[in-house]
Amino acid sequence: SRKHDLLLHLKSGKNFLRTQDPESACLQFKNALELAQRLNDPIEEKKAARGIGASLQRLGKYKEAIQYHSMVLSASERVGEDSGNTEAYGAIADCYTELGELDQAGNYYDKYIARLETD
Amino acid sequence: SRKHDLLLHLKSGKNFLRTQDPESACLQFKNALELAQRLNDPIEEKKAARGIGASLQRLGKYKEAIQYHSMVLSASERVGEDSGNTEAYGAIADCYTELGELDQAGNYYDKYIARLETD
Amino acid sequence: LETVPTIKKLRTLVEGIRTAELEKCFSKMGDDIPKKTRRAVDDLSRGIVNKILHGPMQHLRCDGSDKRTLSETLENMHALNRMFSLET
Amino acid sequence: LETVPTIKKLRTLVEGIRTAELEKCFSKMGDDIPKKTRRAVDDLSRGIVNKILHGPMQHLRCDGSDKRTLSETLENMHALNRMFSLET
Repeated sequence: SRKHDLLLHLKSGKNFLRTQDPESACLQFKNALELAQRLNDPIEEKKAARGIGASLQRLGKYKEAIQYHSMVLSASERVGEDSGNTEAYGAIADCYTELGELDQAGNYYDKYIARLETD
Repeated sequence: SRKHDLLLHLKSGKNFLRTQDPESACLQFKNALELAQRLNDPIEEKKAARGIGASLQRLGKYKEAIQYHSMVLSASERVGEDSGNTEAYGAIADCYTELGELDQAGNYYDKYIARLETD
Repeated sequence: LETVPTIKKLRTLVEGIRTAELEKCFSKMGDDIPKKTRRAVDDLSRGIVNKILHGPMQHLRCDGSDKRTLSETLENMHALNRMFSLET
Repeated sequence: LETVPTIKKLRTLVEGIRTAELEKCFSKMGDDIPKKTRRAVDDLSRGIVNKILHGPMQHLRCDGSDKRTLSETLENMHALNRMFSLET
């Protein structure tokens, strides 16, 4: 099934990240994202978007990474379920730090920090 | 079986600790300790001794607590298996801190800290 | 703003510890880990790490409006840099 | 030696976080948790906490033989007291 394929792409994306192959990881996560969007599955969509963001960060593509991490936030808003947001705020802030945009980084770290005590 | 009874005493000791009843906890752990020693089971003996130590600490009996936490260390030495030692060093140091014997506390914290990076 | 890179470095360091321990845990638990278990364990690791980081992270941010807070924030940063060997 | 009580307070605080998160995790995992799983999860929580604490704890201890180290150790202590609200 498509859902099964989706989960396989996510899993193999994670494995590629673990074995330091962010380019292959990114491809797998992009496949997963496409399937998740077609299946209208926001939970898996967030995981795919986060995976793409993480892969792009490893590749030094911080601006693109921010866009994908932001997809997690917008998916959360859309469905009213905020899992993954803490991680997304932190990752976006990390990217802005790398880009030298420390003001923006600070803003996102503040959102990240505000969520650290919640579950 | 005795082993079964032993595990029940340990479990109920933990529950009493969790519900802030260290006196009942201490009794249960003491029963467990006796059985563990009779069964010659050093792993469970350590758990029982640690439980008694923790209960006594809650009761403010720090000198006695040190004796039981030290039983963990001697059981480890006896069987050549050092699980629980990090926790025991830390707990003994905590007790010495409460007793105002900061030199001794420092010595045990040093042993505790030296083990924090191992598994 | 000087403290922003420290936040990033501390996050990276602690995330490395978290994922390393998580992998060790999953490998001990064998192959057939129920999804619910995997999720609960992942949440556990995040919960511990986030709750420990909350205080230090908060004390690396300040609005910079009064002087005492700024100098304290910088002291916190220097202490964290030392304690976690964050300067590379 | 002035830093010894800080070590105890920090240990206590972090142990409280660890056990609270651990109980949440076990309650999510249901009743029949295999012993191996329980053990692995407990090890995970200790592993994370101990590895995070290692640096700060080490920097709260010094032999006191040279002055710079002592003053740095005290600064570390003050920063930890602030960041984890350890003064009661």
